[in-house]
Amino acid sequence: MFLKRTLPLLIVFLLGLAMIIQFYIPHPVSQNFYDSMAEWVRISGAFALILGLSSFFYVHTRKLARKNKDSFYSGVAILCLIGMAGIGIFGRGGINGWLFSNLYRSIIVPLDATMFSLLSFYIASAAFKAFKARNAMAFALLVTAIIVMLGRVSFGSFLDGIVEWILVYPNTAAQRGIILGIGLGMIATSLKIILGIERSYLGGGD
Amino acid sequence: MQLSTSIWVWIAAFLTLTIYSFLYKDNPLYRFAEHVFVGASVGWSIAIVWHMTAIPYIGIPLRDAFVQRNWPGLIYVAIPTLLGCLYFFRFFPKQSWLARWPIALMMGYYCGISISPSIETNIFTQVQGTILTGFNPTSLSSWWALLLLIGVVSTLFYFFFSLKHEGIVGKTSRLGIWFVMIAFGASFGYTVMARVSLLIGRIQFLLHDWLGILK
Amino acid sequence: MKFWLFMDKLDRRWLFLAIGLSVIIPSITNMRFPVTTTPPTLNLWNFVDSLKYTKKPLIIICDYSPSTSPELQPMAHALFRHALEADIPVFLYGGLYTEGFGLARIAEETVLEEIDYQKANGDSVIYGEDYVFLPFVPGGLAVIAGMGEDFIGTFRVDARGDSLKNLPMMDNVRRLEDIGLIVDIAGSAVSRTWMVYAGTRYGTPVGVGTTAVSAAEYYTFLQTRQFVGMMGGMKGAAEYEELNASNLNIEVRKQAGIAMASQNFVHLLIIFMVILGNISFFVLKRNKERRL
Amino acid sequence: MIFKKFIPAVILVFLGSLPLSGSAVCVQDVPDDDGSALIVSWEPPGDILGFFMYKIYRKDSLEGEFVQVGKSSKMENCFFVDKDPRFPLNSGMNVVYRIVALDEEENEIREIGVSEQFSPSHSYFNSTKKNTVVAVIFVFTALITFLNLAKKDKNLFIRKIAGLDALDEAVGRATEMGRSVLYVPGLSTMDDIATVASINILGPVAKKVAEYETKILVPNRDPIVYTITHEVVKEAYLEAGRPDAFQEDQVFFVSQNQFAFVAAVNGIMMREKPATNLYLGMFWAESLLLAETGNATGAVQIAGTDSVTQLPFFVTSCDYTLIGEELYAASAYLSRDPVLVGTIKAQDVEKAILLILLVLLSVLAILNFNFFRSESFLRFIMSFFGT
Repeated sequence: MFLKRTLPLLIVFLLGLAMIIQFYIPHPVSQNFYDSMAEWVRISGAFALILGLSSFFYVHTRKLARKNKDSFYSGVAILCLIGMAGIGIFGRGGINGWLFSNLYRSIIVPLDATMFSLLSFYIASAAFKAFKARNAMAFALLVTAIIVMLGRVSFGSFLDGIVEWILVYPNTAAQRGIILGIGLGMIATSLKIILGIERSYLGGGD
Repeated sequence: MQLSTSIWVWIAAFLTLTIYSFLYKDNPLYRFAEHVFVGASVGWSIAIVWHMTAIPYIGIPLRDAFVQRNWPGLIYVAIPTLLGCLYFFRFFPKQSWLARWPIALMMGYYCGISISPSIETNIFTQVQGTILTGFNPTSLSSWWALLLLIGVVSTLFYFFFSLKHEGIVGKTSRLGIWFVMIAFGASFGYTVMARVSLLIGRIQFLLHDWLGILK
Repeated sequence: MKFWLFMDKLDRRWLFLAIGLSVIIPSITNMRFPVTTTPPTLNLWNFVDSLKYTKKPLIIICDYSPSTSPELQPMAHALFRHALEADIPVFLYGGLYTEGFGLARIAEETVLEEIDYQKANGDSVIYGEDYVFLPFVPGGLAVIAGMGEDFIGTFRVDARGDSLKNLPMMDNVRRLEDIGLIVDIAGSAVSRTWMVYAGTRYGTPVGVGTTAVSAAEYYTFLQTRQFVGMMGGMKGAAEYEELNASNLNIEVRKQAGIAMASQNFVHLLIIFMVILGNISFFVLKRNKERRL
Repeated sequence: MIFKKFIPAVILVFLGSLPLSGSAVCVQDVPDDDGSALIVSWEPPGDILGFFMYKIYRKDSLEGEFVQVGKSSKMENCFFVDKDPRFPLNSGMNVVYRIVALDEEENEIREIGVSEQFSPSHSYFNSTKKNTVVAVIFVFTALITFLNLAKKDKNLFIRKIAGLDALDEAVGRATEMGRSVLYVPGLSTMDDIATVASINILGPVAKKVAEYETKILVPNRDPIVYTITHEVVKEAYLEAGRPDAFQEDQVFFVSQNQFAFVAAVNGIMMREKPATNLYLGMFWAESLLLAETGNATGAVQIAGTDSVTQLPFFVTSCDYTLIGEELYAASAYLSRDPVLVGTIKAQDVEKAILLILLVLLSVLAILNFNFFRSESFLRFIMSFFGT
């Protein structure tokens, strides 16, 4: 019981408290503590990737075994993973090798950029579907969005003053209000975890 | 017009088009690209973690400490390594609770370091920027600063959870939602340009680098 | 009525098609819209142009990553071209992060090819005399501090590996004070770092080129003159190109100008669709009420 | 940062200390640091012409040699902050500085002086963070006080949060349609507290799903988050009395690449057509990619994030959105656990105090500005939040 539940909670409590206090102490010992903890978290975190991998292989090998139309795609995913990792680890030049960097540049980079660019289509469809003046507030949202958008086009410069005003005053005001709330919420959640009030991250059981 | 002769450009162009085909509907080509993307990106992170974390932070220090018989140094690296290995107990249902230790290390660390900076950036800086430092009724900017203060105060009212949103509280928090809506409209509007730029970038790749239509 | 029903139920794929076309067509047809210049861009252009009298060099910093390059790359091109045409010594620099180096190189190649290694006055562009390409040096903030105290010592060599000391352009450059203007082109907050360290600390004027999203935050710094000028987003780049074209009489393909045409089309399309959508929303609503 | 901290310190020390020193070169410790920085200041030589800058030399031990640690490029700049990782300083070292004036060609013209021996010292408390300490202690006490109050008073009120009320209905809908529920716990790692908040919501949601005998899909971007969500969902099925219904591949790791993750989740939405999509946690640009694809499949969508830049997109394309702090209040709202509800009350009290401070200080500042016009009073007000 102690090892299963109390010890983890104790680690969280003590380390959490230590990290809070550390922030105020510029002494080299405290700085070293901070650096070592950062390194420890980094090192132990690296192992979690192996768990992620086991999940990946679990999902995709099961699909492969089912031998239906999903199998082909799962096979592709597994092959790509092994190929990319293999070339990066065992290939000549490692991650700076010719093949690895070309694969990165012509597979991952374009896929990344293209997925990202889908946003320009979705931002249009979201605006079209959602910007309906159902009530006064929705109307306010719609009108501000249109004004700001018009201010962005070549001949919309006459709107620059008002666009800037919207961004600097009402926009900042609302964002500040939200950020203040978030700050309080974040601090409370962190404290709840340090104090062991919120412990769902440990999973249940004893 | 000059088609690209590089195989890499062709691969990139093919993958770009398959992703765009998703806009029409889900199809085998998109599915293929999606699985390539997932597989290759995980493979990429493995190689990166291997070269950037496993070797320099675990492998080399452990080896050096062992060779130099630097036992404290060895223990210093061994503790997080062993803690990390505890994650593997997830595979054994009976001992899976051991994986809670590295999780506890991480939770304690992250929750602890987040508190003080978030008081500074989320609270102090925001409040500091909002308090009026003076008020001159003849100056327009003073009135705008007052508007800013009203906006922040009323938005905060929206986040009172333990008060009924009726009467004065209700009215103030409704005013807050007005500010929030205007802010959301503005953010939405001014993001469009950045997003369209991304699309322009891809189109330029297709038309220039691949097809060679554009100069 | 049918039309409004169609609008209300419009399949989003039609919209996708329209967006795609409004980006592709302007790019292929080299379409251009009239561009009105705004004060931040004009101030920047004038400041750069004034350097031709002092002959103090300009530093163009490409501090961005490929993901924001569609918006920011044209700025680097326009600035570099302006400096070369107006006979202002210019440094191309990839900034404090590794990613910018490659993008700065693209700017160098594109512009030199476009002007065919010739300045407006007929002289040919000479490396080391007209411009110098600076290498990437690690160190972050320390690099700015280094440039502030000892410019040549910080870089030692140029991007080609030649010693900086031997380049004629370096004769009058010892530290940041000797630089006429730094223009940092970035999609992140790096520009502020340059403003604080290079601008406030060493007194070198700093200008900025940034994405449309970040531009909003920088107006305050323009008011306080901490930035001498700004190109905001693709629109800012297009304005700069336009200023180049009208004041220096150079006719080249206006990258941002064309991209701006796409931007205009998409923005107007979205606004138009939103308005149509709302009309159909109200028409249908009234129709429903009438039937009840 | 260095700049912000040092320059005021430099100016203070510089102004306050010059007359005190016997030597022409004066060394001062930078306060509130770990002893890795010193400030050197000197009096400019009044009598010679043609000097343009200074070189700063340092000797780290009595028998050591002077090494150049820096240069000050203006003749007016008669101070230098020595903090350079190439020439590290530690508390306990005994250092001596030597300043030399240079001409335009950087030739050494004349020595300005040599400092007395000095040893940098480190502090045990960063006094510039006093306000933060007070705030942390206050938040801590408020939380604990209200926890204890909450234990006594079981019926603390919480206002309606529409997005959370809709959760039940949304899960019910999935059950009716015989389709699954998709839960995206954000794309960030555990260092974002939003992820932690999301995991706190996942427990009750997964339990409800298990009770309704529906399937929940949880794709993860971060492997550590994956290990935790896996445990949480498994546990929820156990609590609901249906441990056999939990399948290992319901909670899975996708990829650490942001857009690869999105590509896969979009694929899942199109193929499995979940009836309910929940996006709770930290999101970046992908927010709209996910929400619009979900929209196209006709799912009911509830989002919640503290990412201010992404909120507009969720608000426009989801049925319900938890805005900022509502996400953090969710676990208390769903569980109605009096202890957790007590913490919400504590947050409200903190908020009230912030509001009072904001308004009160503004009023005071206005009064001061218009009636008293005292600079020091204004500074006093600003010092409340002085960072």
